[in-house]
Amino acid sequence: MRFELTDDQVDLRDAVQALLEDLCPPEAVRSAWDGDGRVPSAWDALVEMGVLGALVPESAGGLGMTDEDVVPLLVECGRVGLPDPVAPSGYAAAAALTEALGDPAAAGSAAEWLGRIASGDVLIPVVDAAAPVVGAASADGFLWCAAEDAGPQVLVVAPDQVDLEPLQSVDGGRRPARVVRRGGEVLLTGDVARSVSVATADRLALGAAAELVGLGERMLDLTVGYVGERRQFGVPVGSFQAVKHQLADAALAVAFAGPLVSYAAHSMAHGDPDRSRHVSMAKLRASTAVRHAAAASLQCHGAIGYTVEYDLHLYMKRAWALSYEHGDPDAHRARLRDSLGLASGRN
Amino acid sequence: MRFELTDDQVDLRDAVQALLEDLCPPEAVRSAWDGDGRVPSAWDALVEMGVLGALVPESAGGLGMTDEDVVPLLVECGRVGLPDPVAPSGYAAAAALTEALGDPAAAGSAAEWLGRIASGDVLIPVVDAAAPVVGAASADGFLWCAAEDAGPQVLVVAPDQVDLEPLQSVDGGRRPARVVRRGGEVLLTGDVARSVSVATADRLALGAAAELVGLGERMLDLTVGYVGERRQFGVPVGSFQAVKHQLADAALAVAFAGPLVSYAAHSMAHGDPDRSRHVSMAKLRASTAVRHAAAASLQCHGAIGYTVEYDLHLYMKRAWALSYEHGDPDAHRARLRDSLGLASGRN
Amino acid sequence: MDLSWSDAEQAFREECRTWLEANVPTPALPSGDTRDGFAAHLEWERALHDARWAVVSWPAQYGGRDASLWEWLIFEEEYYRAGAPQRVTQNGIFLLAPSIFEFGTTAQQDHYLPRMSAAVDLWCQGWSEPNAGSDLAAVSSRAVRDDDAGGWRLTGQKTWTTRGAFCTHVFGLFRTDPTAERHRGLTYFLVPLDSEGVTVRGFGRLDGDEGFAEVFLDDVLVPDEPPADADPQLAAATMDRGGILGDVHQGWGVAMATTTSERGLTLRSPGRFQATAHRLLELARERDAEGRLGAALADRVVDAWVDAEAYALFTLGDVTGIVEGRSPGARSSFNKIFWSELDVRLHEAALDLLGPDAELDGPWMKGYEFALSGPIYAGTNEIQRNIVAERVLGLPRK
Amino acid sequence: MDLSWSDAEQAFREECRTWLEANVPTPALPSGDTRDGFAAHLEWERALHDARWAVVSWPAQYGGRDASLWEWLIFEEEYYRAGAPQRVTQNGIFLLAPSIFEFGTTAQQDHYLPRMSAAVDLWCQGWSEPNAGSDLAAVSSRAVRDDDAGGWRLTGQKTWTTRGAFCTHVFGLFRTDPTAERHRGLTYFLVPLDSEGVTVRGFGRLDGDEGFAEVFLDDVLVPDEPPADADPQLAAATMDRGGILGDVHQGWGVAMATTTSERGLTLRSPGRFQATAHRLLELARERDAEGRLGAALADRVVDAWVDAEAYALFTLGDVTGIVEGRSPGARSSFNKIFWSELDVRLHEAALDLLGPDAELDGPWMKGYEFALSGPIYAGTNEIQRNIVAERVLGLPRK
Repeated sequence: MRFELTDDQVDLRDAVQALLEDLCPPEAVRSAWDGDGRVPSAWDALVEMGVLGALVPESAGGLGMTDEDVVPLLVECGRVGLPDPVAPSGYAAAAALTEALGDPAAAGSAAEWLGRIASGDVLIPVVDAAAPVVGAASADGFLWCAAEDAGPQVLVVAPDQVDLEPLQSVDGGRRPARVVRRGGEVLLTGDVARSVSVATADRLALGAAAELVGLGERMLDLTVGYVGERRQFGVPVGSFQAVKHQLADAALAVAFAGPLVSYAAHSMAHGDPDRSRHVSMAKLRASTAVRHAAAASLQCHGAIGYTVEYDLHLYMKRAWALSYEHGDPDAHRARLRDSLGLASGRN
Repeated sequence: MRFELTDDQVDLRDAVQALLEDLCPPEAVRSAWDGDGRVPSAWDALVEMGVLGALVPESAGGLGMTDEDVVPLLVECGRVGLPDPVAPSGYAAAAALTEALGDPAAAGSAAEWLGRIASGDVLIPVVDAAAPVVGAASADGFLWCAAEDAGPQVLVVAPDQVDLEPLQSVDGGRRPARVVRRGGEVLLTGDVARSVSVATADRLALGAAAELVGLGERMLDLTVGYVGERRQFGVPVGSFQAVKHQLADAALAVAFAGPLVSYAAHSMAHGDPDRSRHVSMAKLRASTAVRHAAAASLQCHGAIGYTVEYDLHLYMKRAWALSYEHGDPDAHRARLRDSLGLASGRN
Repeated sequence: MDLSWSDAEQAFREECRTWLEANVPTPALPSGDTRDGFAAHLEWERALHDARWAVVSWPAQYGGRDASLWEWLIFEEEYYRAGAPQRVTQNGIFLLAPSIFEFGTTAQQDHYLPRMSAAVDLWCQGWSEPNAGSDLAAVSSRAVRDDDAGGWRLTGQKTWTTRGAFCTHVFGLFRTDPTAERHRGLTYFLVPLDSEGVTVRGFGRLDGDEGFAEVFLDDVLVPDEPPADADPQLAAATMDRGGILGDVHQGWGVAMATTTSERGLTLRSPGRFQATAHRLLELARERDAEGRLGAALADRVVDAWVDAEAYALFTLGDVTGIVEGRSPGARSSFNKIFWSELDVRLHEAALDLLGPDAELDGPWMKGYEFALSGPIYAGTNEIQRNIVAERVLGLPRK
Repeated sequence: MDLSWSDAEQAFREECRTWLEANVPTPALPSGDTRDGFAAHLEWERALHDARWAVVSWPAQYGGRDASLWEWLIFEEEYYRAGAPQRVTQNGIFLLAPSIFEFGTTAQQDHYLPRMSAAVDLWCQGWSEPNAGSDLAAVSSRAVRDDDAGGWRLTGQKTWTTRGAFCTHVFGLFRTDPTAERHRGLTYFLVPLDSEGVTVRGFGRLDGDEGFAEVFLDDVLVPDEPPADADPQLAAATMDRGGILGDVHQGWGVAMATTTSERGLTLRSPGRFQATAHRLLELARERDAEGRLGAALADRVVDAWVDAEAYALFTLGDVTGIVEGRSPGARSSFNKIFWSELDVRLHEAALDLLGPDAELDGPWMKGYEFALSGPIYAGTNEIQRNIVAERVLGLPRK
């Protein structure tokens, strides 16, 4: 029994953390708001380092790692508020295509796409076509999980096979759109398509949960720094018990969300039969904990947190958006109710 | 527009408050735990003052008052933790029998019972026979709202027409029992019985809400007094911001429950078509606010609040019990969902 | 208890509703905290003034209707129910005017109040400074006596000034006695923003609007009050260049008059939250009709709706007391805490109903962002909880 | 990450489960905080000891199995899963023993630890005094040197002593240097309750059990440690009359050793809360089967269940760190806050499921009452939040 990253995993995570702190400071996130929602230097460096291909099998040009290795890196992406689609493309889509390698008819396309992902192309997974799809405008393709009348399908869809309706997110670094599919190449059908669809939805949720934990820690760091410096009534604001206890509670919530995220990554990597349950636990708690951290951070900052010239809002708005994306707390609670045998609790 | 008691109502409430402070101190509540759950001196004084007959029409020997007059008195019963069944008998049952005066067949019995209530006999209303009935063992009779196959009925049931299974409440001053009815005199049937049953359930809930508000204020008073005296780390415990804010929040919750109780009393008195909704609002908020006040009071007291030698537990346990009785928060939320047109929200 | 409105009050409501139905602009104006939106809102403010709805509770001579506090509540209820625009003049009307009514000379009242209600003078508040937020008494902007020029010279920096970039005047506290401690030695100044030495820099708010400003003052001359026997035109011209409200060094008391004013911000009109609760309920009913309303979420809608009603009732009690001469005093901190946190809950419930669409930049997200400022401004809720604990409950300060 | 148990750990779990299944008393024992119940629990404690389950992580020579911290976790999980009785010896095992292991002489360890694990000596804690609760350093009970008698004379009053009326020994802090400030000048004493001058008065707890006691000490003699070369029997007889743990005036450090001990109360075994969560889930499923489970309430059950799992996982991380030599330090305050408030939420959800029957004096209400003491004892959660803020987050003390 050992519930902790390996030394190798820690080294990789620390390297990614250092890289992102260097290449994705708040100014870079601000530029992404003004630009196309991307931070090219950070993205290129992550590609270079193999992060986008971390989950891609070595046979397809990747590092052949597992969820356990990759999820901690997504926490770091969250910590700096990187807007680029590392989790959807390099994690959720890459894992789905790796499954598809096992199907002789799909293996060719899958291998080609895995190689492209590893070298920085973007494949955005779509599991719920009714929900806004983030990063759609700059996608090189979509991994589409569709529930057709004929049964479940997983397709690869090219940008010219969809219609996009751009939407405005509260987070200017996100570029959501409604996407309507007009074509695509069918990769998988039947039971495999069904299980890949579920796993893809799970990885999208878990990726968001991991980013949320990083965002929560970042907001708390910012806030602890600010209230330690800011003086009112002749003392640091952070010496007031009301401020201390708000931040202690928020830190506690985030601290207990982290292990659920690690555990879900372990379950996904090992094909635990309860993995979907563990993902829902992680996404539920990451969402509620980080919303809590956002609220406490804003309140403890006072008016300065309420300005766009200060950095807090960059992370807070990302956190809000991710808390709703890929299953909001109510949706994951509902899935947990079913999973725990409280399915008929509908009165 | 005037949302405030009249001078007469204030005078009556103040007189009842003074009487109860005198005759129902914590020692009297303790004696009730050791005895039969009654405080005879306070009960007799309330009968003497006309409180038990406050709602009884003057023609039947009472004061002919309304819900608006009586509900503030129930707040005072709550404040001292009086265990006696003032609300069920002198409020809910008395109001039901007053309705029954309008039915020629029932008027005789109703008038007789109203007179008995005013002079201190106890008539316990039962609207949900599955729930524990408090005070059943010392009742002179039951006002029974039954949903028979033949339709709704309101009956008067004598003690020898029921079987009692005594239960143990966490509050030793309450004497709940499961009650099974074996007979009784039918007073009302049909639509009148249905509307009297609803109104009786509403008044039981509103009476409990009123007592809860008094209990909440009492617990906060106790706690404010204690933390102002108790010193730790060289200062009064009540000077710590964490204690201040817990008590401020609890006081806020109770302060906003009070007006809902007053409003529901007004609605009941004036036959407002939305009166059941207003009662549910009052009971929901009184229950949640006073549970909150109980938790804050216990926590701010520290270990002393955890002993039976200190008085807090007398009021806290009553508050817990009343928060569940006559519709717990979930039950009243469900009724409000229906009332607000969210009836199908069952997923 | 009497929960009915008098015939006169009913008539007032009817008049008010009729006028609003005919005049509230559709589609809704752009945010008044943007430059374009502010201009559109000024037109609305002037229309309100022309129809004498701008300041219903003020005396007629200043543009009001001498309305009772009950009528003011009715007006507010109708205003929010009609979905009428935000009041970009509110910082003058709610924060400054109560102090002018209580501490202004007759000449000041006659000069400033009509211009305020007509939206000619547009006031922003200059409370906060970079190092004085919750701790308002820590202001360091100073005013130095200039006998030669016959006035005071103001130097310093004010910040978080809502709509400061669009307003014409600022009011705020300046330190006139640098040797006095904290609350003492402060004076309440009125300053036109076109005075020589004033620089205003607008900056962005959380919700994306350019709603805040910093106001820099560099040796800005504010003249003494003209003598009582001065030529009226000359006196007006002098007051146009600013002045002092209340006595020199007594600014703290003047400022505090606002915070306890029944027409101040602490008594947020319940109509605002009931209107939001109503919109929330409509949204929940839509979801319900689509078969997508979970019972747990429905319960949160119920809770928020009940709290909006509770706030309305609590306010009725407050107003009854005020009308009968009983001031709510420190209990007004209950109101501030409750409405500001209720507003957050109402919007959170709505966002939860929107689910995956919650992040989109629609009215609920905008409203949520604005609601989040409620627990911070007008005295943070931490300060308000201290006030409740110490002044309502009587807990020891130290 | 490796979430599997080794073969040895699996075998340990099997052995443990088999023994518990065969030996856990049914029906459940009456509360160990009542006089009769305590006696029944003592029998159980002695059965545990005889089978070497009383203190699995202790060295074999003191009655343990030299079990690893992982095995301890397994034992606790099985213990709670089996619904085995509360441990009435826990205040000795969890609060005193860590300090004896760290500060006791070999003679003291050899004398006290076997008697503790065998439930011969029954220890209660003497931390709190009437004026020293959260502020433990404010203790005023004193110990005065008596050179003639060769020891110290203790006088004072201890309170909130759990099961004090049924125990045989008390441990606690006494002021040996009245001139030293607060934390300084305190000494950690071990005192038999049958010593001359000790009076114990039991009193009632919230949940109706006679679970608390006040311990009055009037000039109670506690002898010095016997010299190293003393006759073993004489030395044992002396230690039977009490002693000092650690150095004179250094009691604060000795006491604090408990609070950071990984086997202390801060590391509440997750099995306890997972077992409660499991019972809660069973109750919810019963309601569900009856068609009486609302979705909102089901969601509260889900939330509480998830939190019990989160606590278990957080603890696995802690234990990994401890096993590898990384102390959780102040982060252990996270554990205390979380488990104590989780325990309340678990019981609240269960009471809500019971609805009108919640007030009845059943196991859930009893459990709720007990859970409410969690945020108060072992350092109130207010104190723990200060620790998190100051020592984990690094916020300024003043």
